Amino acid sequence: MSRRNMETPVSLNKSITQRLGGQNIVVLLIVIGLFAFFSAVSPNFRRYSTLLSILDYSYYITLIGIGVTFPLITGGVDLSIGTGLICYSLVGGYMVVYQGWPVWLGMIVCVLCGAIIGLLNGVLIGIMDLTPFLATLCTMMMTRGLGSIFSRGLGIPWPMVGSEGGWFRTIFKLNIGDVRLPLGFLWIVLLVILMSYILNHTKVGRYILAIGSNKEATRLSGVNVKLYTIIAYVISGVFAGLAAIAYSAIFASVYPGTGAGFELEGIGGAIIGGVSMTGGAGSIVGTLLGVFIICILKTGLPFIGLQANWQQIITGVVLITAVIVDLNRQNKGTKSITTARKKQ
Amino acid sequence: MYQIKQNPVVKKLGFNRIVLSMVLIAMYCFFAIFAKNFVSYNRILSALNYAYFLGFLALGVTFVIATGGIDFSIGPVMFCAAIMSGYLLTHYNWPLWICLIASIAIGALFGTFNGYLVAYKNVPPFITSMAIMQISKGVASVFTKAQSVSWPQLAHENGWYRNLIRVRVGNMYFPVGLVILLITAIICAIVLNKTKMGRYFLTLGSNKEALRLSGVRVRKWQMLAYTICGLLAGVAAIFFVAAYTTVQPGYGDQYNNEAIAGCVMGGTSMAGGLASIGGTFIGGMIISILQEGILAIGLNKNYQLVITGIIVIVAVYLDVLSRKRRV
Amino acid sequence: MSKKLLSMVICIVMLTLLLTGCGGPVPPADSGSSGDSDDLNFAIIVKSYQSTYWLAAVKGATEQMNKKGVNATFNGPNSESDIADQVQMFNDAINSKPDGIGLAACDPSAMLDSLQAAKDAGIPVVAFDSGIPDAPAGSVLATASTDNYKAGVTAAEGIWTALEGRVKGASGVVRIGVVNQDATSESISSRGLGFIDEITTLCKDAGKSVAVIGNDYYVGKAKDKGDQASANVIIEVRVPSQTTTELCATEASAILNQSDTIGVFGSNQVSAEGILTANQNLGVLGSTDDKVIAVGFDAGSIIKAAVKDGTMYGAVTQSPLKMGEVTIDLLIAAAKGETISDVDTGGAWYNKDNIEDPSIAPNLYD
Amino acid sequence: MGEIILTMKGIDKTFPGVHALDNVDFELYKGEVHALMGENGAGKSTLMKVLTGIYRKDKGTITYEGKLVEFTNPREAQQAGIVIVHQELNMLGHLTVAQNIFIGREYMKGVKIDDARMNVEASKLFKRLNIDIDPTEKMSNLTVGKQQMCEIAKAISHEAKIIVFDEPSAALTESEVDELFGIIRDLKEKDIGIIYITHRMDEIKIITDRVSVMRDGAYVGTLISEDSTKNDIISMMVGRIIYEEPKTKSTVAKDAPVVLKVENLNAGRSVQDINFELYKGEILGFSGLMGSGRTETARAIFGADPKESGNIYINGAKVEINNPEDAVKHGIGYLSEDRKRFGIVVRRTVSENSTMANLENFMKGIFIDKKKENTETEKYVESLAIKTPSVDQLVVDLSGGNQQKVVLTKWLVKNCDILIFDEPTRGIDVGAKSDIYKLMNELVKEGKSIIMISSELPEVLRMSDRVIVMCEGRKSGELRIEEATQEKIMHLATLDD
Repeated sequence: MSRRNMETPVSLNKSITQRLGGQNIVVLLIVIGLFAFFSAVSPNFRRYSTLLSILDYSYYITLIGIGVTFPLITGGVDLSIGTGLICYSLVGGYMVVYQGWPVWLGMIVCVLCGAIIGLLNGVLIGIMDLTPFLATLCTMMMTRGLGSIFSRGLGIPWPMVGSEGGWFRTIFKLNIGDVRLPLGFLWIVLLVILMSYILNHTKVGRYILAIGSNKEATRLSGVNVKLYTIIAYVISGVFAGLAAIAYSAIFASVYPGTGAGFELEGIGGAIIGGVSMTGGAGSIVGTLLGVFIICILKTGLPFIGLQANWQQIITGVVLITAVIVDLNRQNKGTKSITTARKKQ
Repeated sequence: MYQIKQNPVVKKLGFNRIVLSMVLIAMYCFFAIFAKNFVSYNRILSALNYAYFLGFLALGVTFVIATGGIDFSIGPVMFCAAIMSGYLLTHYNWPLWICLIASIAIGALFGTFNGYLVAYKNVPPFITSMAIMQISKGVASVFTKAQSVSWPQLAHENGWYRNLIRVRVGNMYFPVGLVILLITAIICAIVLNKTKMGRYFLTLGSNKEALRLSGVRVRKWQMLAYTICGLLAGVAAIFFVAAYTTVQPGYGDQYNNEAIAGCVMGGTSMAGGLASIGGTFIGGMIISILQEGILAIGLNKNYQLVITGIIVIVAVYLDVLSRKRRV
Repeated sequence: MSKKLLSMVICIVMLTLLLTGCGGPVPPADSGSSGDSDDLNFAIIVKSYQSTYWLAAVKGATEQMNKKGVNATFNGPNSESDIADQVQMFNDAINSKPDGIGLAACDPSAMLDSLQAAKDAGIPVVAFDSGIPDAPAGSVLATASTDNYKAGVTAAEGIWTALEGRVKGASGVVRIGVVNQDATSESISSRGLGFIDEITTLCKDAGKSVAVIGNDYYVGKAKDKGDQASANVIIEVRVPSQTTTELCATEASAILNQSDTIGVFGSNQVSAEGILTANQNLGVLGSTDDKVIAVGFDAGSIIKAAVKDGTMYGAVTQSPLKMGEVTIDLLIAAAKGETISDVDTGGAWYNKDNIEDPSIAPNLYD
Repeated sequence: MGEIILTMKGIDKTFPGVHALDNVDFELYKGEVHALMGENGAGKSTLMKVLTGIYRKDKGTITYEGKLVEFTNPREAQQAGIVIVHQELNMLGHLTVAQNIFIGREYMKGVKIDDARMNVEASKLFKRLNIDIDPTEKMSNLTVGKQQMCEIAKAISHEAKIIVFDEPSAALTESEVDELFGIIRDLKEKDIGIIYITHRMDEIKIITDRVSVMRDGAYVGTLISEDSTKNDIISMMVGRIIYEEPKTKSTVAKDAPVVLKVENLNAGRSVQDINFELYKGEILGFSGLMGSGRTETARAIFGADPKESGNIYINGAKVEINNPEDAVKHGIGYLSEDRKRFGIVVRRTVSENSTMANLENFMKGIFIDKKKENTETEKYVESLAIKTPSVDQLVVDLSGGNQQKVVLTKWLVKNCDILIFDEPTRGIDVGAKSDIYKLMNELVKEGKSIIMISSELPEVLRMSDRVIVMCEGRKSGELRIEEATQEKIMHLATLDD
């Protein structure tokens, strides 16, 4: 016992900086900086209710961000999460509102639909060898169409708090007297912990990281690459399903034809958070922070009086800047490695 | 099967393109049988309205995909070009021809910016497109104060640009746009297959580093592919307004998907290095006929999206299979 | 070869799944009636099915259709912003040669060419919900719509009943917000302008100075945009960059979060719902003097519930049912060659007191 | 010699269009190092892939430890104790060393991967093999040699009974090769059967017991290593005897002018203060160990990588070379060591590859003159004996040697005066090799000058007129061919060891 303790966890001795990763610290600082900036500029931003709003509007993006981190780490991408989210919410909501299904069943339908589309993506990419970009572009178009087809083009008003089935909205926000608790944040934190654990300490995560690092080598190590590729996309799909629930719970109604663009926020957040575009590296905490940058910009810019159209420009510029800064940093850090690799 | 593929005529035309044309014809026949009043000249004209701008977008993105990149900001860029030049026309009373050039220039500008980031800053094309998409939407919206822009009608002053898609000859319409699209496609095909630029694009898509070490200034050419793509998005903008006159800021995403789908359907490989302009042209037509036919049998646009998705999956999968067999 | 087969099989399975599992064609009242009379066929194109407003219009039309024994097909794009899609649908309708077309145009000017084509083909067109001002002469025979500017004025008058005292009694600057889903659609922007102009007038009558700020388009179009520095009442207009719920909610949050806000107007169903979403965190809406007064537009289960429990002070409804009925009537008349003229289907103020009124309730769709 | 552990009999494997293995027999004893040799494409790797379950065989039997076996995937083979150390490093750069070693068979604690235990086990393993590597280090931070050691450690950790080494020494420095041989001898002691694929003739005698030769997918025969000569093996491999005799005298004219002069060239750690001159009609050999900076020097001269300082003179005039474009303009051609990555464009045709560097000369107005392009390419296809059905063939369909000739064609078409050949014969078969040697000699006769980087000393001695040896980023010596020997070069290459 004692001997083992002596030899083992080197990792335990690592400083917190190392464990969190340099990038995460930088992103965290940016989050704090943005928050401070908006608070300084706009007094209204400083309120608790604003924080609540930011959290509210961040849940669904955070969820798809966490989900899409997995395909990104395998070196792929999942574009179908945005339109998919709306599609699942429409299907689930249609069942609840027009078919009288109980809300919990509708929620399960959301997640299930997500899992099915995720599975479809996984099969197209893992087994049929389609380019991830293309395969998910197709499912993106398909989910956009399917959601509308299913709901007959109708917008779906999920039950409100107070009406029958409205309890599901309290999953994300609980009002005790006058105090509003952002319960959703708790779930997000729990999910982040859970998914971080899965990514770093279980076979699923390890193999997904390995596939992103070197797919062929992973295959030759006897890992069922197809299976774990599929799992990555199923995770992404399931999280899009969870995001569908979050979206339905926060916003009054869900309308078909929307949802395109969410995937960019999720993927953009993940990449700002340090997921490598070529796969193999990334962290869930990083994604969470990256998504937060986007959400703060989205919610914060209206507060300093900017019209909506400026937000789009600024978000675009921030994304490019983040990636260029990251590329430069990587170039400095890994020059020796790339030359080492050239020799192989 | 093999024998058919080796037939010199088939080889010349390209097996995939022949299959694709047959799909197009089969689709037309299908709708002719199942949709009421489908077979008419007006239907074809109506389908062509959609095919014009989609065709230009798809032709443009073919160049980028040939270099192994991707540009899915083309839809919003097209809208941005149409909105800004339209605003110059309607609010600042610029001459029409300058506005048309402005539209193309705006497209080319966004394309160049995109290409600059990809080629000189090494930002993955996927990310730059994402950002450019946001920026182009925002710019258009800021420029017009979030207003939609309506280009003038044919009968009005400055309305002649609408003749670019069709001209009334007696009682019939002559589809000028089709002629222009065809000529553009032929030029694109020549550029891609017969000129230095096209050769470099394709080589770049297959092995960028090898081309660089052959003493070719790859960054310049890589950027140029995006410029051409943006330029054609600017042209597409003209044909969009010629068909539909009105454009709104903040939209256009779905046309990316359809343009890329048309391009990939036509046999251009996402991995770069393989591209077929003819295939892209037919792919764009397939999507347009599908769109028209779906409406004609009483379904809506959503079915078109789903079916397009499925067609692309099948087309790409068959391509994956044939490549596997070869290697 | 077997893999090729497999891919085909997968393809077919997906197609069948799509066509069976996901239900048939779009709208509830898709194909015609059981009626047997004149065999008139109409095509009706709505702006979208996104809000239940359109369902109510379709319902009105369907009932009238059954009563009169005519047939109609209904279609509409995915969202009110898919202009090109709607043009394609309209062209398609012309090519199917119906006896008449009912059209709620997403964008009036995009339709002009096609209207000419309809005229050339001899197909009468009746516009509903939104008029088409520049239509080629003789193409649009009549319009059945709400006067949207007037409806905006109605909303302003409605909100004024609650705000009058507070505006007059205010010592500092007060703010009234407007969330417009869209700056591009004619009907929605008219409402916004009607509201802004009327509030401006009312405030001025009350001896206050007014400034309009926010979205440039509305600021530019407002009758009197005033001066922000000296104004007692600020009207802040916010327009989300796209017509989605979450963006409407974000903009609404930005308005509601300001401490001097006393009233807010959402100019259609989506924006009104956005205001309600934003309020979930803030809890500032209500009907009393210490709360922010919210006024919406159109109906739907969520807005209805909010009006009933007082979260939303009131709303303006149009008469989609009537609009549908009138459209069919006009189409039948037009098809028979009779002369027809425009009909104002009207808009009405409702709040929790008159929400059950027989004159109001039928128009409050879910 | 121990008892037989593995017998493969009558193995047959056909890929579409290729009969990759034709009735191959192979047998391996316990505690034996059995070399497998043959030209590229002879079927060595395919045979090993059949053995380890990566490919399924069409016909034949595999008897392992007395039982008939049939592995359907690499995992099954691993579990049975047959592992392969691949030619291309199979590292997962983003994971740690320990995580790499135990990939696919992690120690678990419930659902949690027990990384701590894996680190401990890896340390133990390294201690046993006498390798000094930190198991928690990220794989991508290690040198190529260390990465290779990890691969080997990984193979050994499978408790393997048979280990297949697929050209393990290709990426190693001399001292690392010694370490490797030490490990192999250790493994031998433990009665592990070792299959050793290599192209290096010298290694046969040093480390192997027997050598089996394959040619064109068929088994040719097996020799006892001690009793066989190099020529025996080569003649079995190619079916004919090729002599590799050292050049004894420089063929450069006494008064040949300097065509290229490099002065104080610096580019990072791998290129420090390099000075040399290249004469007209000379083949200048660059020797040294892997990682000694030869390739980096070449790339810096060519402008492929940025350089920090230094002057380059061509024909006496100072030139600025900041990118490959400049270099090509000044008549320098560079044939990269990594053909697939830097040389050919696999999805384009032979003629397109050939004219890539010189498209300007094949233009008719703005159009490419396809006819001229093809005629010119056909000329070289013939003179270089490139085996291709037509110039419109995609390069991906050619063999390695022919691909290399296509890259050569590219520079010949460009008519470069200075050619830098980086490992021109790496990974290509003996036949193509001698074709390339012949070509190089013809080129210098025509007055071109060649810098040849090579890891194979016999090649350096056979081709060069002068040899520059590099060590750790510096030029450690320069030898005239008359004085150069393998020993002298090795001595200069390992100065600091």
